Amino acid sequence: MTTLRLKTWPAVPLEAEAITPDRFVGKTSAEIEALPVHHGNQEAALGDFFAVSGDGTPDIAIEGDLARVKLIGAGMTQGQITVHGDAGMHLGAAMSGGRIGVHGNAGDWAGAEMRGGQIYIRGNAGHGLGGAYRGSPQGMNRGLIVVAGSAGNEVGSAMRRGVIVVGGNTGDFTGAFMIAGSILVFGNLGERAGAGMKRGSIITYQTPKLLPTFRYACTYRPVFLRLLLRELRSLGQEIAEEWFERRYRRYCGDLTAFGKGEILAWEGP
Amino acid sequence: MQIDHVVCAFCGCVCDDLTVTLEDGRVTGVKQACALGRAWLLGHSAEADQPPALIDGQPASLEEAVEVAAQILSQARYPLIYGLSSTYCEAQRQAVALADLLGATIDCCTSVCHGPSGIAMQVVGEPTCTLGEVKNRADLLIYWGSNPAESHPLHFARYAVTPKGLFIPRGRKDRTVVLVDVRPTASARAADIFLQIKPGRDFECLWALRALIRGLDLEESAVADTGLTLAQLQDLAGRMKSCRFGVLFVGQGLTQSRGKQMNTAAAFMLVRDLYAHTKFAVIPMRGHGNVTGIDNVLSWQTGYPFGVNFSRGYPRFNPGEFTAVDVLGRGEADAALIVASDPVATLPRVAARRLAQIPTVALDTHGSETTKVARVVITTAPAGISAEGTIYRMDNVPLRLRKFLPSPYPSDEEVLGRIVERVTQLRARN
Amino acid sequence: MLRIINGEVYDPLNGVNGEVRDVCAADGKIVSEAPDGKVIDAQGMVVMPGGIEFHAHVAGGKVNAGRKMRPEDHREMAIPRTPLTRSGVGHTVPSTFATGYHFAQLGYTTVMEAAGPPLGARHVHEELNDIPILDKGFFVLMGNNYFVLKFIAEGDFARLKDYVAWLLEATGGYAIKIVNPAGVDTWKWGRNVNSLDDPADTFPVTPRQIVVNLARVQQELGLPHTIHVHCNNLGVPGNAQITLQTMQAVGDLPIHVTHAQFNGYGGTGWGDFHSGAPELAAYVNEHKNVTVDMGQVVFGPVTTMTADGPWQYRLYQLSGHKWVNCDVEMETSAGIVPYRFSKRNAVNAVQWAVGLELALLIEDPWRVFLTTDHPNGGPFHAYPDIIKLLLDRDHRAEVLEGVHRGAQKRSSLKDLHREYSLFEIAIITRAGPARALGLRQKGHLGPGADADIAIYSKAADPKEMFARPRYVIKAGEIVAQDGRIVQDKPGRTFYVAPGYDRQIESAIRDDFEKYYTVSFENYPVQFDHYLPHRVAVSCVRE
Amino acid sequence: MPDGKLTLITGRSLKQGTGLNKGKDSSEYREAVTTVEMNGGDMTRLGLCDGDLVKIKTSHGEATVQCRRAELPEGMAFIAYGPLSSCLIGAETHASGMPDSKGLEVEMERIS
Repeated sequence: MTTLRLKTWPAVPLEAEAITPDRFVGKTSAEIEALPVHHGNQEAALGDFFAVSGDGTPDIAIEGDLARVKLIGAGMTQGQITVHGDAGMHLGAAMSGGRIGVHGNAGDWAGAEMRGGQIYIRGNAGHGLGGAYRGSPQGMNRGLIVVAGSAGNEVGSAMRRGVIVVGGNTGDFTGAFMIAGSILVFGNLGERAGAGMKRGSIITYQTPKLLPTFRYACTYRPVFLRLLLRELRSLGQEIAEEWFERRYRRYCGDLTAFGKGEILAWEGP
Repeated sequence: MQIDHVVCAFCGCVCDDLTVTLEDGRVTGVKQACALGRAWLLGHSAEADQPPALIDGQPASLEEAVEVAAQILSQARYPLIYGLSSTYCEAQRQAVALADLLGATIDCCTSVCHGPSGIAMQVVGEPTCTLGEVKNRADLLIYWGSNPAESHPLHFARYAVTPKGLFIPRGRKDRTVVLVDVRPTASARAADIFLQIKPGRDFECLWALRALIRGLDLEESAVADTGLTLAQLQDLAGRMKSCRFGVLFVGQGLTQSRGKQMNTAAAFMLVRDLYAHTKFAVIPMRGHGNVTGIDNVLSWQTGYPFGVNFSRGYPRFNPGEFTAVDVLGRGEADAALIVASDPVATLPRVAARRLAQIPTVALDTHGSETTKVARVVITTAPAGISAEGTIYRMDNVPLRLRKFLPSPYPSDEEVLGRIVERVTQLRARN
Repeated sequence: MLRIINGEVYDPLNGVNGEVRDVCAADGKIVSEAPDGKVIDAQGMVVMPGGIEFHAHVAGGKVNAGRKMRPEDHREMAIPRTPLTRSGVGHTVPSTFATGYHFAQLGYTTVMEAAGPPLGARHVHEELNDIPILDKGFFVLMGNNYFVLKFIAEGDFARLKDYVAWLLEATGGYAIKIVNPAGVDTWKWGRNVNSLDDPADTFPVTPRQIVVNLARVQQELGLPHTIHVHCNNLGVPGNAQITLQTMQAVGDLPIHVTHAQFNGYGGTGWGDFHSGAPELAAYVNEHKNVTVDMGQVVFGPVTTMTADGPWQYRLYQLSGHKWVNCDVEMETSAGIVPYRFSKRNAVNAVQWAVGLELALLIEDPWRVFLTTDHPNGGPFHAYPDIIKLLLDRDHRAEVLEGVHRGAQKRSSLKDLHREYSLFEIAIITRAGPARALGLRQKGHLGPGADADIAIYSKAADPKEMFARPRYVIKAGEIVAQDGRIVQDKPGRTFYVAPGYDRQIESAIRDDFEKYYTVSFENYPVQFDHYLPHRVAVSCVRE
Repeated sequence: MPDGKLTLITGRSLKQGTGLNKGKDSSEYREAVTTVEMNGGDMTRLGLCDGDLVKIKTSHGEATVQCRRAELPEGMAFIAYGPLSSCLIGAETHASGMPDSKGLEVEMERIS
């Protein structure tokens, strides 16, 4: 285990994509301290801000208020990062493997355009969770994001594959322009969910407020959802038994796009 | 002395047929201008009624102010350059050069004006046209969340509603004008049809129109919370499909209310869908002066239209991360250069307060809320009156602003150029 | 002063084919001798005139809209600032600084912006002025201009000629550009034309009349470059026919058919889509008045952009990608759609083959030029790859094996064994474009020419050789060395100023004031501000 | 609509625009940016007359302005862009760069 303890709070945003197991593997703590970070417009070393202990195993623990530390685990392909505190923007963005756990909140664009791996956030997440950066045709494409708290706007925007689970509420435009994949929201699903979605599933456990371009199709027990819920439970997610048993109302949309997406609303106990 | 064909730099209309009379170093007469343009032109003179510069509130020379500004900016780790709407492209080019040199974040008034329209364009594109196409062809004009009567007072008369055009021989009589807004603004008087929607429900209305234009049946309940009836939306959809050349003008009613870039994206997609039926265009009603110019300059120099960050030595773009309200609101910027804009008066209070906390340099033609809190203030000559350069109309048509009144103050271009030069020297030394 | 010694010189305009000789420069020009000054020992290197980009979209409103709409494109190629150079972004729609540096790094020293609307001329020049190092110019869109159509409809050739001359002066432009004549005018009502004899909407004139009249105007004004034509039905199966008809329509008058690849297709639909290159090449081979450029497709992402509004709408419908359209009052339109040419797509594979077929089937290298119609067919930085495909038939065969079989079945490419020589590469990338543009001081290394020189190592791999010249010299000074920019300086702008009768102003003023939204007085560009480093290229009637 | 709760729209006005040119300390500009417009019914309901001072509160800040009857839908208030409108707006942009300048929930309270 490599432990990083924030010792100097960055005065301006700190960009630290060097904090990934990929970069740490096989390095001594001194070598890790020498890894480059960007403090505003100046180059600095990781060691200027973090006390590093342990050697370069692909298992990293970070302690401190990291709300201003951006790009933790961005692009990582393997290993594990555990953040004890809040994490800044772009946590795990474009990652393709490995696992990130945050015992706090995460900033905007956590898991944006990720290609695989897992992100667990105990607190809240910001906007653009698992989403696409401006102009990109695709957001998240494989992987799993689980947020225990709430998330902001545009969760899973233009996502193509993968699963996003939000324990609390989501903001507006959850799954907007989704291409495929699944988003489960256990709290309140924000307004305008699924706007422009082509395919994919948004699952809600409250009565959703739908756009005029979603149509009620049927009420049933989706098999894929049972499998998905079971898998999430096996990963440690709390899943109520009745979510397996009861039926879901299926609304298909967005009819201005392909209309092959769906919002599944649990019928209730 | 009389000067014809003067180009007005006040709003995005950039009317270029004004006549200005000069007497004793003052503008004494203005013809063909709107109230805004007139007030703007009459508001400047050739007199030196302010000190050339202020440092910590004390009068200073230009040289001293440039020196302190260069020191402040080159010592900063996350400097912000902001504003740039009311100046010309040659000055804007210097501002971008400075941002590049400093590793700064540069943002312009676009982010709080039609930034969301820019983001929408990046998602879906934008079917648009120049204003002359509106004049010459448009038989259906829809204003959505836009109030030109107060924001662009000559827009109706010069470009859109009343003028006769190549295929619009009878002018106003050949056009239908629809206004969609949350309140009956002054512009409602110019409209044949006024549709009052509920605040924050623009997206639902636009989305319902998209559905109707695609021939989908909607239930009355589906549009219940929009403030409009299904019949009203059906009527509008019918007019859109059956017109010969329609134009949808989108205003800040879309960009600043719930949904923001998704509202404008919905508007752009609606217009795109209409190509299955007829010819249509969407035009964002960009506001202040040369805000369209700074979008263009930033785009050709950096690839991105606003909210550009150079801290890694190359341009990056991410609205919400590198835009002024966010960079200031989160307390990240540690120094600021404000050019031709008054963010302290217009940005949210938290952001404005940050500008007072950090060393701020302000270039403006006159005092403002921002100059009151700035550490360094440099008085500059007003663009289009005492400084000449390029300006872009809201539809990206470039025109040349002229200088017809002498000014005791240097231009923005000159001052920014001197700061660039001084920062370059300071950098070379380190 | 500069002396390049021991280099293998390729200077086709002066008939020099790989001879080892000295090339000297002084005061920005090639001179016969330079006794003092810096010496570059070019032993084992190839010396050519600086490259000339004959047709690319690098500056102006349409290009900038392409930049604005594609942040995802820029993110893939960020270019950091250096103490000498500005930062920027690259890839398919690079920022202006990046455009200048990147062209220079490839040995190019001149670039022509392929299409600018007159109303946006200031914008074109502002961007050209921010493209460092290179000399440049721009082609002015005229094929759907209100006054052009009007004077043709009225049969008033004298006024047409005066108007074209006036417009070139008002815009600081270089040549007459025609894009989908009559079609763009009808696009303003959402329609298009399909044949050379379908009329425009604003005035009932046909594509044929527009092309023929402007070809005559070009001759009578003595403009240095021919009409530069983007034919009707671009991108559409079977369009080789209309391209042939367009060339036939002008008879013996000079014409340049641009990005001929995009206008060189056979078939009646996407199902029987095939190459039409052999027919086009056969015509070009028989007619010395015709030049073409390749418009070569490069597999990978592109940003398509053209004044051909209706075609871009169609491409949006085909691709489903984001789409910008901008109609410009009285003059033209523009459309932009991001696209990706895929090796595995049958149509894309044929398109890729067509460009190469044209280059290989047209016998006279002086009449076919290397372009990708950047950024439509591909980004210009792919030129070294294309040069390799032309130089090395084994490599070409290998690449052909890796693309969709359609390229083999529906084109003649696999049967073409021609290999370009370095001499011919020098023709299609510098000497030919210079001659076609009428830029007498460009594209050669004879005394009096601009001292724009590219020096390449004779590497085993021609792609590496052309991707990274050892030295690039602009106006006698080294600007790039081993792929690094070593000097950043502004280039110049070429324009033409044919004479005209001032009466034309009163002939157009009335309609201008009625239908434009800018004042007549504010329309022409101010040369001192927008063309600060300008060079007039003379117009000589032939 | 519960007492005092309104939806606030901020925007441009001609007076604010022309006043701007007369200087930010001019009485025209001051007046333009320190007046809130409301529907007559709402004013009556809140016991307000033209020219009365009201305190507007949002979750981001508060401002004291004078009120004026205007042609507005019920439940809506309008204030021109300026230093006071800015006090009421938060810096949250929802990852867009644009703050919520229109459609804010505000509470309005009469100042004796």
